[in-house]
Amino acid sequence: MKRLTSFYKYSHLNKLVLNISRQIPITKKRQHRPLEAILSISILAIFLVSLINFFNWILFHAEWNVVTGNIRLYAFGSFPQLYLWRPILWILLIIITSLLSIFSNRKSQIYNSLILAWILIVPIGIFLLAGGLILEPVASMYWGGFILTLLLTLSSGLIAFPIGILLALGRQSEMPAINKISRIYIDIIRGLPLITVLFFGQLLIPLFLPMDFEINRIIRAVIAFAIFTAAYIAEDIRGGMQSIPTTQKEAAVVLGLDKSQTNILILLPQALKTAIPALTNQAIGLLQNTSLMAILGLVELLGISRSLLANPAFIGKYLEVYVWLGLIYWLACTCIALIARSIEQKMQPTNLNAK
Amino acid sequence: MKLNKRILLQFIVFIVLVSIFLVLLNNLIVNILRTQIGLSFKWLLQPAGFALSESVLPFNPSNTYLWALCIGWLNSMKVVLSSLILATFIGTLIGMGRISRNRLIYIFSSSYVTFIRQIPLLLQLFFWYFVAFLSLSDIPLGYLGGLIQISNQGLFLLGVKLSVEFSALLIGLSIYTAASIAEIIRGGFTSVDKGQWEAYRSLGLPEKIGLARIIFPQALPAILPGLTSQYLNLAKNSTLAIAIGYADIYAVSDTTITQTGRAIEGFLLLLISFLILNLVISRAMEMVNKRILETVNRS
Amino acid sequence: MNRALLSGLVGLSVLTSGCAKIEGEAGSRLNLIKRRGELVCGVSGKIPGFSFLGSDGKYKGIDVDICKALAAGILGDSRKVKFRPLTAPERFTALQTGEIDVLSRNTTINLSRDSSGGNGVTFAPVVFYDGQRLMVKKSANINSLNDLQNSNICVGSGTTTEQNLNDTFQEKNISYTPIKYQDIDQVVQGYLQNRCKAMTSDGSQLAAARFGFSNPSNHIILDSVLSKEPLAPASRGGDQRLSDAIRWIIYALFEAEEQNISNSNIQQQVKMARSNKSLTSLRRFLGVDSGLGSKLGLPDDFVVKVIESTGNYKDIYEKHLGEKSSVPIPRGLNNTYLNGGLHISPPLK
Amino acid sequence: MQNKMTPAITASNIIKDFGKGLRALNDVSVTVERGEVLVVMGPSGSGKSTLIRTFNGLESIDSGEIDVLGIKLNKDINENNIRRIRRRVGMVFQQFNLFPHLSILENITLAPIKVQKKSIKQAELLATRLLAQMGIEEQAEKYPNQLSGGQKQRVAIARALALNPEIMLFDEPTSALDPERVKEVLDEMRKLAGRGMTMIVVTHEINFAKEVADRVLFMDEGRVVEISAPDSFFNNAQEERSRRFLNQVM
Repeated sequence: MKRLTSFYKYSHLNKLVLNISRQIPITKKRQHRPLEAILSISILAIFLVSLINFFNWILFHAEWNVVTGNIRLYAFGSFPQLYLWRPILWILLIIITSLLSIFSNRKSQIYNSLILAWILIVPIGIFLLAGGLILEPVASMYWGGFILTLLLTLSSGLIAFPIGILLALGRQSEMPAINKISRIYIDIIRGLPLITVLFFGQLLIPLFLPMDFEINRIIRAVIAFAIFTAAYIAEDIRGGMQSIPTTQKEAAVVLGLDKSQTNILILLPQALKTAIPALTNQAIGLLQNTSLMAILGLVELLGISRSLLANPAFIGKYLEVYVWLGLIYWLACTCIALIARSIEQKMQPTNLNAK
Repeated sequence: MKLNKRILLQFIVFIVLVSIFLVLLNNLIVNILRTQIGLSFKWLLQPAGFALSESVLPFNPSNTYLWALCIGWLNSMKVVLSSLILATFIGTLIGMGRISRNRLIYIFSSSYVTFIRQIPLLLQLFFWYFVAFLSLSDIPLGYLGGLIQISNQGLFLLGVKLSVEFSALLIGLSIYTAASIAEIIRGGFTSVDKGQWEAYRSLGLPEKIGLARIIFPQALPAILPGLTSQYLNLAKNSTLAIAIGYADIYAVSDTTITQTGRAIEGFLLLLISFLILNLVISRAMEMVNKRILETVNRS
Repeated sequence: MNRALLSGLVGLSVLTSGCAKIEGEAGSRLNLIKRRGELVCGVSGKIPGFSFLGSDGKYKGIDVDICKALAAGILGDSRKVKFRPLTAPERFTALQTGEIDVLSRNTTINLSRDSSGGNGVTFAPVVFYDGQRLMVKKSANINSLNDLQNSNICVGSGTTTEQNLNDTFQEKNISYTPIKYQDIDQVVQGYLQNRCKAMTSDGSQLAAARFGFSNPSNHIILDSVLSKEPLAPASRGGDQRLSDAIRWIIYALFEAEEQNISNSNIQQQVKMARSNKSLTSLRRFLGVDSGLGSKLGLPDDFVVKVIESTGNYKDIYEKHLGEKSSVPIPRGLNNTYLNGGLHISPPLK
Repeated sequence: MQNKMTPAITASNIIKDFGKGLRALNDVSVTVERGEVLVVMGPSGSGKSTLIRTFNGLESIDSGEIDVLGIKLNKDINENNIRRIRRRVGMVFQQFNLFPHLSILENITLAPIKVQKKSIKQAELLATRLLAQMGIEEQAEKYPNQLSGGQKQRVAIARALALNPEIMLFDEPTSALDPERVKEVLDEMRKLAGRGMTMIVVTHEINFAKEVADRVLFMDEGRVVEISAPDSFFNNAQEERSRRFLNQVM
């Protein structure tokens, strides 16, 4: 973790310096105008004062027992103590896979199996959490906190991605029925607030299923997130496909590739590469959006925190909790951004041969 | 032969979708029959029996559910429109900061964007409401000679009283959306050819005029589509109002559904009202778009 | 859509729903619970004393213990129960869709909820008599509802609480602004942060919340009761076997208190009943003489299992709401009829 | 091979409209013999690119008929026929159109593996041989944007040749190249012509046309203005418009 953050800081600084130095030649000679100086000083002053106040509060006024005393709940919810090694193992696997995604060489054997690893992470996680076969079963009601946030994010992302690709292809298709269906789906879902889709998932999906057909609420949440995210992924990929010159398609068909081969071998890989920044935003958005389940009664990271705040021992400790949650979400989102950036850099053709 | 295959494929997709739809519909009908409630919209005209914390037009509990939903919709409109203006303002400032040559401003606006975008909006709203606003005292703090007053009862702007819920939602939504708008503004500006910047600078035009007359008009076409989609996002995100007690359309629908048990009907109405909200925003933006492009082209 | 198609569809639906009904009667949920070996219980998870999440990750409270008693009675083991936290809006849907077996979430019985034309659930006996009240700050100098003219009142949205508040204040012609939150924890926060002059909820919840405040004596709960709130567990309507089992397990909790049988003396009582054939009613109650349990589809010694694991009603009450608990609430109406309360068990014979 | 006497391509009276009264091809008829190198010239917008793109179905036609290696194309789009033609006709584009996400080797082996179902080993052997012929075998593992324009175009030629086509279409293959890179591409095309490949080349390279072409086809405004041997075309053009064009470019 430590290495990760220092790496991030480093690359961020690099970018910053690059950006500033890039702007220097244009300026020739910088003129300092009084207004700008006042603005700078006041921004600096406000910044420093709030920073000092904030640290003052963190160090001397905040009561962190609401955080330190409940780390297990934030991390794993009510997961039974006896089996805690299972979610811990899963998180370790995720961390290892993330580190490999960032640091492994593109030409190495490991890198090529990373996609498979990311796909497998979800079923492995479900197996570790739910149990079965050789592991003692643990009901999904005991899943909570950060592992539930992770599970919601990863599994809905994994489901949404192929659906998004199919929808993007459908949206580009020349077949009118398929084209229309994809378009209607994308337009309707993108027009709706996420909370209504989640509401649908939690309260209305049961009405559309046969009586007594039990479907786990976490699965319903995953379905709702996947339905929602797929529409956005589809548009991002379609955007990527539109940015590919038509000549690529011509070159492919001239070589005798048929439509599906052209799509899968030529257009999609390029579209996905161009869409990486947009898809990264979707992934970050998905992780953040899982917090909405707190409104609908799931005890993921934000939900479990609100349950804790209802405990008489912790009433009124919300600032501590919110700062702590903000930190976790920030770290998690930054990790996603990091992984995506390193993948994108490795996909740059100029870097492809680089050691 | 190829053509037939395609028609067959479409036909199969169509049939599969229709049968899934019919199965779901059948389950729905079975479930509705079982609860013996049936589908009906008559309840819309019954008295709501709940009060609303704020309303644009007069409302009391003896008014109908329909009117309550309308008020919820208007409340949504109110917060969306005002956040939209504030977010655009902040977003433009931050976006300009992102291309500023002043290092301090650049660093400040960059960290604003990265920081705000990495934290869930819902968490930010909780922060603004429970921490920032409700921690204030009853005695208003005055700024700008009393033109702006702020207390735990809300904001007073030039004599207009805004409730705490509204203020927190307004500020939370605006600050969150501004980060995305800033990126769009920055993208728009950097999409203008570097030569254009060098050109007005070499002509000796002052920075302000150069930006306003040369760069901005060229950046606009790249900015407007992104801006529209951010406005739509803002409208959608405004439904998080329910988390901090603002009576928007989603919150009112939620209460209505709980009280009447009319989940399907309530949900349908919610969808329709959202379609209308979306339509209003995108139509308005289309008009603005046209108007702006016209003026820009003229000047 | 084509009218013929639609009518065909409805016909199909009626057909399938008929099948579903027959199926439902044959297999009571009770059998499903036994087969599954686990009871799924819906709770709030956010109300101290009733059901809330402890730092050890376990739910605690009187609602939780009722579920444990049910598990002990039905499955012979109070640990065979899973808790599912539910928000107010989703509780009945969760019950109807079979996601939970029992709802034990401080839910008020009323006609529309109980009737088949309403929410269509079946309520068990009342486990807690509550009444909606208001809490205000001492410093605000408020003594009656009339002092709340033109003030903000924090309330949970979409609940009967909200409706009662409105009904009462309209009757008394007091104008007010409701500040509505989704969950009780937010209502408390809003009140503590002075967003509202008063907060309203069930009296027990107010008392529980007040006890967690840093300075409880600075808040007073007004005497006026806005409504009666008899809280009871619920199960899905139309399943008599399950609702019977639930009802009589809860009655057994009351009955045990009436007979002074608690978890501390239950073994002794069993021994006594076994050795003394003349104690017919005790022998019947404790299942020494067979008969009662099997009528409910439960083991004959279900009462013993229940009392062993959770104690009688008084034991449960004292543990979570008693004087020494973290949320002390005087028993008041929630005493047995022998002590001037409302809890009474019909004879278990 | 079976009918050596029939021409490679016969286009008869083809018409192509771009809508809005724009006629890209106006009653064009032309025959290309097997083993022949036909150079197509004309001012920009004269329809020469459109013409060769109709030969492999990249552009549809509105009337007339094209016969490519015995397979017929007309105004009714027949995907099956188009596919059959494309398997036997290679094409090289002005902008190279290499696939940027695939390495040079993968660019070349893609179609042999996916379309002709050759084994990976076989396809790679073939690709290496083709690259070696063009003197760029050491570039095999690189990616297109690491290559110079001339190298890219040679890869594009190799990619088309990997399918062992009977006809090669070149659509202004040297127009996007730096002047010093043009020769390396033209040299490859000369070699190809020397081996008896049927080639149709849209180009402005007059020297190439003089040296390699069997016939030159001159187009203007969607019509075939004249079609003649390079000697007579460049030294003694029949038509006024051809002469005017030659005056401008020579």
